[in-house]
This record gives sequence, C-alpha cells and structure tokens, in this order.
Amino acid sequence: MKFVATIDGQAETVEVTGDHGRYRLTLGGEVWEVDARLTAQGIYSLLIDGVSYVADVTDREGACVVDVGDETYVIQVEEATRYIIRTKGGAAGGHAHQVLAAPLPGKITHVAVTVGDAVKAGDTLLVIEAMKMENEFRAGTAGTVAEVRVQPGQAVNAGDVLVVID
Amino acid sequence: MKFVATIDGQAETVEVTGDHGRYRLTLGGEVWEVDARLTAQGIYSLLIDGVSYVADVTDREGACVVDVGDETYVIQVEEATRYIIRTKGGAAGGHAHQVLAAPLPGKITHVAVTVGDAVKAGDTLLVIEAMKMENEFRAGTAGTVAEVRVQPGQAVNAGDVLVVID
Amino acid sequence: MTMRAITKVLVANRGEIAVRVIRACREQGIASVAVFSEADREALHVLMADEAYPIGPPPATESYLVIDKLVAVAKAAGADAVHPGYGFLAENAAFAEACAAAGLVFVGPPPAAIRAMGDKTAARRIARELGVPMVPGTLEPVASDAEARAIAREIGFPLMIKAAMGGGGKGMRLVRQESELEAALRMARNEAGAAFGDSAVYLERYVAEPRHIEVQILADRHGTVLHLGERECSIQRRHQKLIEESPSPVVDAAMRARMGEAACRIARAAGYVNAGTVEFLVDPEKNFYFLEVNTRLQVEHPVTEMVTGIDLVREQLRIAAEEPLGYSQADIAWRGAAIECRINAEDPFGGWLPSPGTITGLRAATGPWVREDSGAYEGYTVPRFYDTLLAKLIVWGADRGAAIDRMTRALAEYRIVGIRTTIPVLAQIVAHEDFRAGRFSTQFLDRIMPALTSERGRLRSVAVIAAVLAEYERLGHRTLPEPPPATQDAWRLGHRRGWRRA
Amino acid sequence: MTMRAITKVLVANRGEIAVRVIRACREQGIASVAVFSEADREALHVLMADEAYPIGPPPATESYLVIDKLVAVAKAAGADAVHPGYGFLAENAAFAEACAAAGLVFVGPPPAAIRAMGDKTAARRIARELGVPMVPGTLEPVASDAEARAIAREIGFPLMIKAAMGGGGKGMRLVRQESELEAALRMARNEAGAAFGDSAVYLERYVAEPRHIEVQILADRHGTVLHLGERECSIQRRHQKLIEESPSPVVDAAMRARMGEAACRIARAAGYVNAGTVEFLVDPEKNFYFLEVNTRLQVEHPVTEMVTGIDLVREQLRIAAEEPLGYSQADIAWRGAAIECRINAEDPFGGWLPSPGTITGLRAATGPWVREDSGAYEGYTVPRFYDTLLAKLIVWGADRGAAIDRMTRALAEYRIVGIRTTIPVLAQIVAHEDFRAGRFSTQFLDRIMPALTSERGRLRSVAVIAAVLAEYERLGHRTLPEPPPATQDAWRLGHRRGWRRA
Repeated sequence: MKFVATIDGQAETVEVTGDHGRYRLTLGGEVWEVDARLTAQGIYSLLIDGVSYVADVTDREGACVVDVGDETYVIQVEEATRYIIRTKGGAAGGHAHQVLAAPLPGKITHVAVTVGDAVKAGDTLLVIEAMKMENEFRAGTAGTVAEVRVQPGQAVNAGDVLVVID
Repeated sequence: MKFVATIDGQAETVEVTGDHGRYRLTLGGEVWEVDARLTAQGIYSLLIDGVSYVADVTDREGACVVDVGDETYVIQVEEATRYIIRTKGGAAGGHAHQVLAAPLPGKITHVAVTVGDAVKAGDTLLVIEAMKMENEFRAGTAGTVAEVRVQPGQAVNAGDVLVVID
Repeated sequence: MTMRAITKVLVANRGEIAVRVIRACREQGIASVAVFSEADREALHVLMADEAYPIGPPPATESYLVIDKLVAVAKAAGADAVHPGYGFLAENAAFAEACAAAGLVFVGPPPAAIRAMGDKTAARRIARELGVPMVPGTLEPVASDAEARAIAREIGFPLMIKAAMGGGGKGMRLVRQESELEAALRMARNEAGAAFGDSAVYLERYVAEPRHIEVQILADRHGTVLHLGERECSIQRRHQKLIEESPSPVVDAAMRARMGEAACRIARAAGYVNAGTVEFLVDPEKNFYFLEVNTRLQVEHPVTEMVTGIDLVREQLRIAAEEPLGYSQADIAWRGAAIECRINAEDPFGGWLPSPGTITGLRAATGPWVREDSGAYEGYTVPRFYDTLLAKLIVWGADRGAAIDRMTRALAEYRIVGIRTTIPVLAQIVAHEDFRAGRFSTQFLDRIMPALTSERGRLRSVAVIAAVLAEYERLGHRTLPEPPPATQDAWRLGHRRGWRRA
Repeated sequence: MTMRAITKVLVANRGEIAVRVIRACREQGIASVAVFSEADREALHVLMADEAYPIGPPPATESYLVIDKLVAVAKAAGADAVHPGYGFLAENAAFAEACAAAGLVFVGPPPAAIRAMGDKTAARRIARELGVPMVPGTLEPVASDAEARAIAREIGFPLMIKAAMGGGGKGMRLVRQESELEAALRMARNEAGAAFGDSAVYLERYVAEPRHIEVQILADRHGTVLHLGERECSIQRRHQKLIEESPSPVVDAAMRARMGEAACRIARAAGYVNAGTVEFLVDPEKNFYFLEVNTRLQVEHPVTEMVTGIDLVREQLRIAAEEPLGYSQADIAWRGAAIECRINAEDPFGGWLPSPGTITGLRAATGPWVREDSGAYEGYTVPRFYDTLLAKLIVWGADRGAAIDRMTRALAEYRIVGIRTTIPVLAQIVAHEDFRAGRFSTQFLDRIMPALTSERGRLRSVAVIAAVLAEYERLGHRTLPEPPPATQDAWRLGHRRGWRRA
C-alpha cells in the first residue's frame, strides 16, 4: 500500500507491506525492515536494525504529531491515490522555481546577486544579521536570479520572500 | 472618613484622616501614622514607624488585591455607610453562632463533643487527619454544642460545616 | 567490581525522594520503575520514571504500604532491585525480607539490621550495651495506657512519646503533665500506624533546650564503615525538621570525630550495611546522647552531599550491588556549609495546617550553588493523602554566613501560588539574628513563632492600610504626592521578599 | 576590611549574566539596578533587579553600547558601582574611564590594564616581551584589505581573522585561501563592530587540531595575583564555545601549575586587577601558546566556581571594593569535575541559524549538583537583537565520568518548546565516545556534525515510519500485536531523550 507523507512542506512517497508487527517500508529510495508494536495508546515501539525507538503518535487537526527521541514532527499522511487527486498530480507537476524566504527575522546586511545573474548551487545570495550573527544564505540549485526583493539595511520578517531563482 | 475593610471574611472598621502623603489611620484599636507615596501605577511606598513597605495594589472584580512582603491579600474596601446599608447593620447585627467549617479536606479521626455539651474556649472539638497529620480543632469561645454533623471515619471537604456552637 | 548487577530499580515511594532516586538511577544507566496510587497518576515521579504502574487507592495503607503489590509489580516489570526511599516501608524489615524472598535486591540494610536498629527500643538496648550515652526511657514499647501511665510516673513529666518504628517526627508527642497522656498516646499511635503501619510507641525523658544533631554513616558489605559528618536538625515544628544544615554551628573537628566514632561503633555492632543515620541529642554543654538510628536515606541527606561531594543515593546503589566503597575515613573531606529548607504544603501562620490543592504558579530558585529536589510542578495538584513535603531547597556556601545569604536570596526567588507553603516562615527564620548566630535548640521555632506571627499580623494591617488608601484616593482624595521625576521611568518589582525591608 | 563601600550596582548588561550579577549583589546585601532596551522590557534581569531603567531602542549600538546613557542612569539611580558583565562594553577602556570620571567604581580592571590586555594585539606584544610562547601573527590591527592581503601571504593560509577588541568568538573567521579573505574580513569586521563597537581585526597563523584551554586569574589591589586553574573550551561551533569544563582532561597538576604561572606573570606585567582569563592554544603534544587575555568575567566562569568553591562574581565585587583577597595560591583546591553546556536559541541541525521567538514551554533541569544560570522563562520572547545564549546548564561530579553522566541526565530533563535550541546537539555531543574519552580539539564539532545530522535524518525517517504505520492501522490493517498483559497497566513516557536507545 502506498502513502504520501508530507513533512516540513516536502512530500515523500512511502510504500508499506507486511503485517503482524513485521513490516517492510520503502522510503527515500531505502528499504526499512521494521518490527512494530503498540505498547499503549498511541505509543509505538519500533525495532529497526536492532535499534529500539519509542514513538508517540497523536492526532492534531488531521495531522500526525510524532514525538521520537527529543524531536517532535508534524506529518500529514495520506493514501497515495487520494494525495494525487487532491494535489492534481502532486509536487512533480509544478514549475521548478527556487524561492528564498527569510527563515528568521533580521536585517539584510549584504546582497550578493542582482536580477539576471546566473548562480550555481552553493553561491552566496545574501546575508541576514540576527542575534549578532551574520548568516549567509546560498543557492540550493543552479539557475538565474529572477527577482531580488530586498536591499542592504532592510529589516525582514520570517517568511518574507527575498530572492527568486528560475 | 470611615471605611469597612473585609479580609478573610472578617470586617474591620478603618478611619482615615490627613492628606498630602501624611495620614493617620485607626485600625483594630491602634493608631497608625503612615507616610504614603505612589511610586508608580498601583505601587505604594509606605513608611510606618521608620519601616518601609512596598505594596502593589490592583483591582480584581471590585476587590483590592494587595501584594506586600511575600503575601497576597484580597480585601474588599467600602465606605462605611454604604457597607452598613448593604449588610443591613453589619456584622454586629447577627446572632453569635460559632460555626466550625473544615478548613481543609481530610478524614475525621476523632469527635470530642456531642450535642448539648458545654465547651469553653480552647476545648478540643474534633480531629481531622490530612497529609499524615492529626490536626486538632478547638472551640474559639465558650458555648453549648448545638450540632455535630460528622462522625469518626467520615471524609470531609474544605468548607463542610462540622460543628455548630450556640 | 560489581558483585551483583542492578539494571532496573523499582522505586517504592513517591514525591521528591522518588524523583531523587530516579535521577540517581538514570545517571548510572539503571532503568527506573515508578509506582503510583490513584491520587498520584500525575505526580512528578510518574512523569519522570521509565515505567510506572498503578498500585491501588489513594490511602497509603492500600497502596504504598502494601508489600505484596510492590513485590508483584517489581517482578512483573523485570526489576532486579527495590529502593524504598524514606517513610512508608523504608524501615520495615518484613518488606526487606519479602524483596529478598522474591530475588530482589533491597537497597538498604539487611533485615536483621533493620530489626536491630530500626526498632527504636531494640536500638536503645544495643547502644546501652556499647556504653554510648543516652536519654533515660523505656527499652520496650509500652503495651497499654495503664502501663504507659505507670512508666510515665517513673520517668517523670515532661516526657516524650515516640513511635517505635517511626522517624521523621511522625507519632511523636510532648506530654507536659499526666492529664495529657491518654490523648497524646492516641494521636501518636494513630499517626504512627498511618505513617509506618505499626502503632507501637515508647516513652523517653524530655531533655530541655536540646539540639538534634545526627551523623550520616555508610557501610559496605566488605567491612568498611564510615561516617560523613553531622547534620544539625534543630529547627523543627511539631517535632518535624524544617531546616537542616551541615556542619553544625556547634560541632568542631574533635566533637565530629567523637560522634562519628560512636555512630560507626553502633553500626558495626548491628552488622549495618548501606546508608544510615545515627541521631543524637546534644545538650547546651555539648554532651551528646544517643537517640535512635534511621535505617534509610534521610530527607536531609543533600546537605551532607553538598559538603562532602559524595552522592549518597549512588553509594546506596553501589553498596546494594555489593561493590566496596573504595575509600576510607581519611578520604572524607568537608568543604564549606550547606543548608536545606523544606518547602511543605502547610500554612505556617495558620497553625501549620496542611494545604493540599492545585499549584497554579511555581517558579523555583536557581543559579549558583542552589539545588532544588522537588516533587512539584506548576499545575500539579497536591493530594491530601500524603505528607506535606513538596520540595527541598538546598544551598551551599563557602562558609555558614555565605550559605545563609544565599538561602535568603533563593527563598526570595522561590514563588508558589495556589496553596500555602512554608516559604514565608523559612524566610523569616533564616533572617533571624539567633539563627545566624547559631543560637538555637529544638525549641527555637516554637519560641519565636509568636513574634513571627505578630510580624505577619502587621503585614496584614499594612495590606489593609494600602487598600484603604487606594480607595480613599479613588474617591477623589487625590492628595498622594506625584512620583518624583528621577524615578519616573523606573520600574520596580513590588513583590520582593525579605531583604528589601529598610 | 572594605576600603570603598559598594552599596548599589548598576548592571550594564542583559540576559543570564545580568541575572548572575544581580544574584551576587543580593547575596551580599547590595542593591541592583538593571537597564533595558525597548526589546527587553520583559527580560528576566529586569524582573529580578531592584530597579530597572530604559536606555533606548533595541539595537545595542543605541542602548547597551551607549556609554553616556549608562553612566547617566547609574548616577540618577544613586549607584556607586557598575558591573559590565561580558560582551557589550565589558572590555571597553573608555567605558571604564567614563565610570571613574563619574565617581563610579568600575567592577573590572583599571583602564590601563584593559588597554594593555583587552586589545589583543597589544597583549600579544606584552606576552612576547615576557617570553610566553605564542602563535605567529600580526602585533597590530590590519588597516586595509590590501595590507591584510600582503600580511596574509607572509603568514600563509589557512589563517585566522580575529577581532582586536573582541572575545566570545564574535568577529572570528577561518580563511582557508586568499580568495575567501575579502568576504571574511568584511563579515568579521561587521560582527566585531556590532558586538564590541570596534571593528579592528588582526591576523594569526592557524594551528591545526588545537585545544582551547584558558586559565582563570584573580588579582586584588594589594598585589595578590592567583590562578584558579584551567577551563577546557574546545567544543566550539563557528569559533564560539558550546561546552566548557574544568579541569581539562589533558591538563595534569604540573601543566596546570606551568600555565597558571604564565597567566599570573602576564597579569602582573599588565598591572592587572580583578577577574580575568588568559587564553591558550594547546597543540596535540600539550605545548601551550598564549592567545589573548579576556579582561572580564567569562561566560564559562561557573565551571571554575564549581570545582574551586570560589564565587567569582562575589570576588569581583570584593576586589572592586578594594578588599584584599585574603587567601593565597596554596589555599586554592580543586574538587571533582564540572561541565557547562550553553543552551542557545539556535537550530543546530539547520545550519546553526538563530531562532528568536516565544518560549511556549520551559522545564529546566534541577536536582543534585545541577546548576542553571538562565535569562529565560516560560512565556519569554527571545528578541532578535542580541546573542543567542539563553541559559547555561552546569553540573558537577566527583570525577569527569560522573559529571558527563549527570549532564546526560540533566539535558534529558531540560525541555524548551516554541523555539529551536542547542539542547539536542548538546545531548549528542555529551553522548559521543570521543567526548567521553577526552579525545577532541576545536575541530571536533565540525568533524562530527555530518554524522550527528544524519542521525537526526534517521530520526526523521523513523517519525515518518511511525506516522505511516499509524495511518496504515487506522485504515483497517489492524495487525499490530496487542500490548502484552504484563505491561497493560504500564504507563510509559514516550518523550524520553537520549539514554533509552537500546
């Protein structure tokens, strides 16, 4: 059975087979052999390659909230067909823009690119100063700078779109 | 000017004279010379016999909440005439019952009186066991036991009437 | 070195001491199993343990004192050891035997040593044989009220009633005259029965203005018996300790050595193993008298830990695992001074009435050399079924004065809202000049309470004055002086405790 | 003994260090005055101080770095001394001079000593004169990019750019090749300017796989100069310390004495007074090289306090009041081991990006030998204008292994919700076998981060697996085995961190 799990805005396809506590999952190109056991309401004990994990799974407004280790993840799980219908083809259907949004509030101290520049993955796009740190942001993939929406000295809020690369 | 201050269910008459930060208050038969100063919104600096107190006075649903030292008091202050009208004569008008209500939840382990017993101030009325402590409760004034509403072994909640003395 | 592996410990207790043991386990890679009554499902020890199992209704006699249930849970959970904490079954030899019979390591002394020392009357007989000085009184529990009356007349009044199987001041009563004897016996027996599952009591002559000073001992299974110095525990209310410290302000190195030697002698005679405490009364001339042995960890063990650097719960687990201590008396060194304040759910200015209920706000003291061992948290409801201890606030200082200054600061930071606690009275005691001077006995608190209470009454009057003046002003008598310009921008916290007083 | 009374201290800082100083003041009966920018009205230091005054807009250059405002507030509030904390103006000689000119005691070294030692290039000149070994580099700040390029070619790559007036890793950059030089200079100067109000930088040869080990010194106005042993500060990210400990796992008594002697020699040569720190690089052969002097209290001062029992902030105030230290080098004793972990508002697995925002949940670690020096509380909003340090978690143990076990336990207890913090990566570092073995250099964290990050990625996959299996089951594939009867009643906390892993 195929599912699509959406986590941090990224959709991943997960295939599950097996039953009675022994499962095989395909996820991110890897195959995971999992021994799973429900030890109490919503608490799963997972054995993977001999390593034991305890995951606490609760439902919050239709999404799964998973507590494992010291981390909490919010994950949307849908049966794959339903996901494809809902998104009309899924993530693969869109055009490959790369949008740099401010991941934190701060002040732009340096902008390294202008519209029309060709950039390759790893090139510095700009620097945001926050909490006395100069934080460099780099291009994730190669492309051409389509928009630069900020300039040095400008304060930005988390989520503001800063640079768009085509 | 006369006020009635009600604190922990007890009404006390307070008389105030003076102005410009120098006041004389009569309270509980004692006279208090007070140098008062409002240092910030709702924060009073009081000097009484050379000792400095900082009291934070805020309004909560018509009552004064006063933070002073490490204690918080909830005090109802009314101009005296208004208090007398509201209570139709005030506390002095009622009949002098003495009611022992449970001040905390627990279990009655011993009842020392029965209806009709004459008691004097300090006589043990009953014992409540709570938090592994045997807590004795004694008569506040002399009188005759009019009602005993509990018996040994019984669990009681805070506020339950246990004994009434006429 | 481990002779008997301990990998999973059932903690047969609740509250702060259960949390203390769970932490020690975790630091040694040992799994912990909590137990809880129906009233304790949300207690901190349940939230912190690796596993937690219900053991019955709220009354301790139906849960924390039921040996069979505890042993069954330990076996079902796969525990290999049981730590009893203090109180409840900590000094119950039958519990230690039941653990052994079930193949569980009991983290405490052998049953024979518990019997010999835990029973206060038996311990007094041993101490007498060893020639350790002690307070006159019965060497057997008193059977009936009639027998008690006869013995009491022999000993003379005032006298003390004490629980034979007890500790922690429970089941203890001062009797000033014969007419009080019967009622005092009844209440002492009730408390002892509820607290320890055994209502036997004994009588002892009352010593005026004594200090209560106790010696911590550690003994392993390989013949090493050490003492870790003394704790001064004289600040008490209702015969229950409220503030403890180490070292005692009246004990010097020579007296420490003498008391320690006496304590170790008693422990050796009883075949004692694990952590224990030998309690003494000390009179104003600094003579010490054997009182009793507590065959368990004490509430106040942290002050010894802070000055010696030795983790007593870790040592308890190591000793139970049959490891040797690995150090000798000469290796024990004391540094600085430590004080512990007990934060109880009680109303100190309302007759020490217990104050169960929900803690709606809690901010603990932290920072340099401040330790908090707590069983409470914001939102926690203190149940009415168990003792009032919520948390212990412990500080260390380079000397006693520095420790007192630090405790003053820490108590001022500590804030609990929703229930009454001992914090206000602790702050006043620590600020008292006689406390700072080390001038006190076990009567100290009873003696100063009236003055402290009248100071509280004054605070109440100040509150009324502030409220009336606020209303006076609201009614149009706006005659209060304006704030001065220099402090106009200042923001002041009006809730400061203690030290701001001019 | 006090030569110059200090009764009220203005704390020219914010966050946890301001709270630390306020606590020290309170413990000595000294009143405290806080200052706050518009972004800090609800900061903990404001809530805890006796008085608090606003000093301007959020950027530090308009508030915490404005000397005139701070001096004016100190005078208006009637303070007689100023404690600068660390960072901001702590190593600014002009600030120390302005305080003196206004009749305020500056709690720190004299301006001349700050100039001589605080300026890293001047300090290097003094160390060279005293024959203390040091790393090759410039003895003057570099003026222009062109000059920097010329000098850099002489020194050779890789090299370090360091802030002349700085500390705490701010304004520090590793330059591997010439092409990186210009950008690195710009960022280092920007950071240095923002952090210290002075953008001067200098160059130094890069030493591979060094340890960063520093020596705490104390010097009074009466000629006594002492060292309090070393702190190991090699666990760093972005050249900023993340975990510190004392003693260092590679320093023995002989090396401690040699490093301490070198540190005291430098302090004496500079006429140093008050608390200070002499930083060294130590190469894999345990040779040490002078690096710089920090003329102030360090962030990591608590680990020295925990092993020596000396309250460094108290000593700073006493020295500033012109009291003699009253003890000698022979009186300094070290006990056990202490570790500090810095809890920063940063996303360790998201490129260490700062994480300002509101803390919606906070539960600090407490219990035996756990100290928390914090500037945060539940409900506090971490502003975006200042550095990321929220709190310091400090533990003590009888030896390094016990301290690591305790830190593991404490990090597992510590929970901050609402923002990202360094807690998860701290837990992984402390659990790392190379950390436990003491095998690390300042490169350690950079080297292990990829492995730690991939472990986090695995955790993310496990979360996806759990979520998918829950949905699989919900859709009717109810094939998961039932819980076994023995644990049916058990309640387990699924949120455990770290040590539960099989």
